[in-house]
Amino acid sequence: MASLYVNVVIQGLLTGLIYGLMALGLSVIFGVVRVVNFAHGEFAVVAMYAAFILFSRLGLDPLVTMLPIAAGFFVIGYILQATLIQRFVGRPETQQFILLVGVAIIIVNVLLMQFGPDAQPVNLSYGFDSFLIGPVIVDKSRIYAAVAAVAVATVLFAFFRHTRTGTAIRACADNLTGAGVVGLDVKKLYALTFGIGLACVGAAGALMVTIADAAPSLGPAYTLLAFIIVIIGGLGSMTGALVGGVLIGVSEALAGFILVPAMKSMFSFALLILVLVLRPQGLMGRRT
Amino acid sequence: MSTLLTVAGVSKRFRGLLAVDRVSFEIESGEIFAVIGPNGAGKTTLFNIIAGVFAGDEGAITFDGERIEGLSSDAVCRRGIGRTFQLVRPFPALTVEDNVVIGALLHRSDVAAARRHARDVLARLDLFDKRGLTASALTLPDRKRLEVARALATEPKLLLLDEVMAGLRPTETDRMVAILADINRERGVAILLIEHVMRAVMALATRVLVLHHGAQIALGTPDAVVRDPAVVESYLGAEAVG
Amino acid sequence: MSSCIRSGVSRRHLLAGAAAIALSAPAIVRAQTPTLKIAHIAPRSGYLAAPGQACHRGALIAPKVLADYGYRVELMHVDSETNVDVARTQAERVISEGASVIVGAFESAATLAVAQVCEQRKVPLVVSLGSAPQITEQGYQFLVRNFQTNPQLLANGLRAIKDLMAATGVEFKKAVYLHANDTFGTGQRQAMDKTFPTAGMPFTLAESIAYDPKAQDLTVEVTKIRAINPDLVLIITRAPDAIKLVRDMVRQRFEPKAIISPGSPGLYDEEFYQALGPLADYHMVNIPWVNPKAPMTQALEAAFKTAHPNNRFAADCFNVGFTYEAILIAADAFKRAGASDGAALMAALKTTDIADHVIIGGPIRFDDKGQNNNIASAVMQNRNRVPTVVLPKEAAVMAPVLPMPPWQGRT
Amino acid sequence: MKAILDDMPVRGRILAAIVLLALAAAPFVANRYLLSVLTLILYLAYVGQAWNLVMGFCGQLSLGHALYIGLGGYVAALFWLEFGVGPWIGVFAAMAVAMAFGAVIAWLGFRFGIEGVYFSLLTIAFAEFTRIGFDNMAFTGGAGGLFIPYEEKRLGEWWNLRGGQWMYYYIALLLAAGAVTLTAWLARSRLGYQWVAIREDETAARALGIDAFAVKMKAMLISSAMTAVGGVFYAFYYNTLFPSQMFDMGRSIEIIMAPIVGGLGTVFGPVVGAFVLTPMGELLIAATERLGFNAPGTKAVFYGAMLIVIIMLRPAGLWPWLARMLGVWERKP
Repeated sequence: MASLYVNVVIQGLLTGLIYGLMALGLSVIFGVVRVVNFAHGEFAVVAMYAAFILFSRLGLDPLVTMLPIAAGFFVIGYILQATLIQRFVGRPETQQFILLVGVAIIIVNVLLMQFGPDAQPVNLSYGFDSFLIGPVIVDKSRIYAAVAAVAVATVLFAFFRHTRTGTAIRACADNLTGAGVVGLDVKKLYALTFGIGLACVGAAGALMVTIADAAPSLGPAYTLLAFIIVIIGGLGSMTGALVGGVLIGVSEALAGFILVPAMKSMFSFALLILVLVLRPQGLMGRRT
Repeated sequence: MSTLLTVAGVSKRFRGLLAVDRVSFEIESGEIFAVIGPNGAGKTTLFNIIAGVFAGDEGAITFDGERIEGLSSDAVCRRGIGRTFQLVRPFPALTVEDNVVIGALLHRSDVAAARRHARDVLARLDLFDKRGLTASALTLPDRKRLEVARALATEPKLLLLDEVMAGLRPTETDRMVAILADINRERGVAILLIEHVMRAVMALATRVLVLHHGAQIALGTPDAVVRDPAVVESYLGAEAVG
Repeated sequence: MSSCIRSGVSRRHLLAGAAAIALSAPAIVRAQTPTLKIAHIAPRSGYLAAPGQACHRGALIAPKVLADYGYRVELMHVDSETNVDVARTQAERVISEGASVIVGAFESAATLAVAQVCEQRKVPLVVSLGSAPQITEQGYQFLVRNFQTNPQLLANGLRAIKDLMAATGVEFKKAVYLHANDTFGTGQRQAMDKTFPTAGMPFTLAESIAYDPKAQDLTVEVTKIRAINPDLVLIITRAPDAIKLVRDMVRQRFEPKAIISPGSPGLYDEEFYQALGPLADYHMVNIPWVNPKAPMTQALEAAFKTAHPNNRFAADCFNVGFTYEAILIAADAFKRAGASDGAALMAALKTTDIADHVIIGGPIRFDDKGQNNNIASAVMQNRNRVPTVVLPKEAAVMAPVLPMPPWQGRT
Repeated sequence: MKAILDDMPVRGRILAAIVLLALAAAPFVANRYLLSVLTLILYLAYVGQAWNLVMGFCGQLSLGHALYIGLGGYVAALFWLEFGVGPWIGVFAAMAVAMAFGAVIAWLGFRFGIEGVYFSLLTIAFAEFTRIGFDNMAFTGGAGGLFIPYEEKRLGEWWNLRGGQWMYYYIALLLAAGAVTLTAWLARSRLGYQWVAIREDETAARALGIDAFAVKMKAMLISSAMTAVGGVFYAFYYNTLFPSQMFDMGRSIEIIMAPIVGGLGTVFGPVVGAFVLTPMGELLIAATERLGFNAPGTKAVFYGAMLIVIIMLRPAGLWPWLARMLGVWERKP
């Protein structure tokens, strides 16, 4: 029985890391640009479809195509921010909300028109395999995807810590006016940031398609999930997003295992309420 | 004259730094009392403690016979202390008049009555003709006056003014000084003034408190204070007398 | 072979015959026969878009197939967007635009919303799919349902498991019941809670587990089932969940003797076959199904192949069959009534008695409440990615395989 | 009523009278389809107005207003089904329950300083939490749904909110008109000014003696109670209640679209928004059908694009711009 608990925790942990990467993108965008990306999950689904197409047409593993997809999403994010979203920076959240809900509706329904309503699978050769470590069974694709997610996050951490652009973006997040004073081109940094945020989503989406099938209607659930993770982990905290992801993954898995699976996401929401009330800056966030 | 506000031994630390160090003074009803000091002397911190933005670490504040330390800012206001903000905070999307109406509604539940009162206050502050403008469209001097008008509309017994002269040209300063003097005289409103502009302090204040590194180094009439050697050395010597 | 029809050569003859009739049907007769305007409402976008679009494919071919049987219908197609507000206003619209009958609406919530409109406007609603018992318990006068209710689906589903055990000699000892916690799944759960204790099944029901249909994966659910270790897993799902479920069972190397759905979609949808390949085989579904041996089914399949070359009739035939049959019922009532006003149509609908149709079961007749109780359930088993009738014997085209072969080594 | 008239020049009063008369006469001229669309519009205008109070006036971005729709609907339906108590009385219980939930959310949010997007997530969390709870609650039928019998013999019983399309239309019209009047009155009241002050600058508002907690709490209580009334209407209009239909996040989003597009913090914004968005959806269905775009989803793509265009061109909403163009609304200086 104990081995089953270990199994459940490991599954939750691995899944949580992948969701954490997706949430990381949201955290970066929200932390810096201060735009609430209500279409975040929908972008992740677009990435899932991109990985699906590259797999079904060219037979490429999403673990590989993750990189070009992330690059492509960076470009999309950069352009989107520079052309459309920049106008809404600093505007009331309600206006950003309508803008991005519009974007989300378009994404969902273009996907529906293009690919139909059916879930689209990426059937990898190892897709049904699992590692047997003692009594614990963990599926291969989940482990690979989680490792890749951690790798992408590590690269991102290094970027923000060790490059000039990275530190500039962090400065921008900490203090907008200060960044403007020292001569940083805020608009360009915003576009870069949105690009990086979407690159995260692109990579995460490509990884997600190895553990879940692409379907047009998944978007809103992912958006909500990303928000919960970011708030729990701490807005603007990069490790917080991963920690939040793992926490949600593990707690949902345990709640589902011990109690009623149908009610497992109640625990995420309860956790969210607790964090908002007791530690509004998030578990890893700094007190402001 | 009776004592309106008593500040007794108030202190406040920020991350170990003593921002306000056992400050004590009293303000009489109808008095104009100024607090001066160089930047970082703890003036605004003291001001915020009185206004209820945050609580002091120790000390007592008594207003109109009632202890008010630790009360929230709205509760402080309801007891009769109006305040302005150093960086003006008008309600940007509202008209000048509606800004003041909101202040006037503190002691009136009828909007029409509040509006009548607001117009009186606006007229006094030279803003009557601009009452239909959106607050965000005002110039800085007008915004400063709007701050005062809004606070005044709550009909306070004590008006806390945080650098309302800063950024004004000399003629505008003189006008503001005249307005404040009128208000003080006609309505008997006591004023606590935090001010850098010595020209205004000298013209208005009956007494002046000088803060330096959080501690009070002098308290007296304006003339006496400016001649105080400690004040001259620490403050007035450093900054040109406006 | 990609078809649920395996009756061999004779089918081709029949098809040829049907095609010949279609070609030779005299044009004059068509011109003289008045046409019935039918609106078909289904969720073609939104959460239930996949089955909704399958229903739509059935509605698209219905006029042509029915024409060959001498029925004249004209269809209006409505997308309810999986949204009751849309279903309701669009029902009002099509009635205002002249629809004499409404067919639909796949989900119970939308069906009940449309039913009210139909009742008030005295336009008959033929429920094609929609299992909530309340649909026929609300006292609606302008409604008939050609679909099983949740209790019927479940009771028939359990009975079919008995038949299955008798036919194969395989005994189940312990079962786990896993169902989606949505409208349909909960309806099936309520039916199970009521039916199972008195059903006299030879196995115990170790646990009933509800899962969140919005859940991103079912790993934990599978682990939970694995901990109980039943030899029979009963599931009520939709296709995306069924895929996740089987995939995680394979990954966690859990192999029950059988995975059977006592009356739900999921295991026979095209996306299930596409996603799982050989692993989609040998699962069973006990639901009403088209009778592969009925001539009308064969005509329907022929029309389907021409109209939708990119879709498989086998995977669509449940939704297509019921949609078509509801349209058939409306057309038949119209033919007998000779008028398209609601009262006349409804009177004719009440006396419906159609012997030749596509779904397995007796003649289509409605009881006082408008429910057709003659719909039988078949046992379908996925064989070589084709849902294949294995029971009852008279409709079966293959013998059931139990227990199912292990995951490993499937090709 | 006076509160609205005060702000209206003669042209505005004439226009308002014409619109109100047209709406009152609509059932006599419009066909049933149009009437059902109008009912939906008025319902959305009503719940939009309820949300407008808490967001448009008081500046608190609640994204979980479906919670009150659901609670209102379920409570009134249960009163009717369990005790035979009609919705005209049940609505008070519905309001009370919704207000209790609203109070808890407001207390947590405002006492612990949860602001902006954080507050939005708090409201979402509560709505979703409650939805899942109802999904699993046996005595309301869980996800299987709760059904109000449609009884032909009761169709004339307006006192039990049983009736045909006309009755629901007029009730929706009454609700929408009532909400507009109430909003206009509140907007010119002391409370309305205090809300706006907090929306504009909470620190400054508190410095003027406004008890922010109490004032925001009042906004949540009024709004949740009003929204619950909308939920009662919705439940008895459709006769079916599913948690996924009543509490869904999609419903929360639907509620807030009309006020934002129409103009937040304005008296007529939610109404204008509803009268633009719902017909836009219907027209897009008709247009895509006529033009032969049969692919499902086409309508939604255009709808999304229209949302983007509207919010880019008229970020403050359509009503302020429209009112200026028509010269029908002014605030006396």
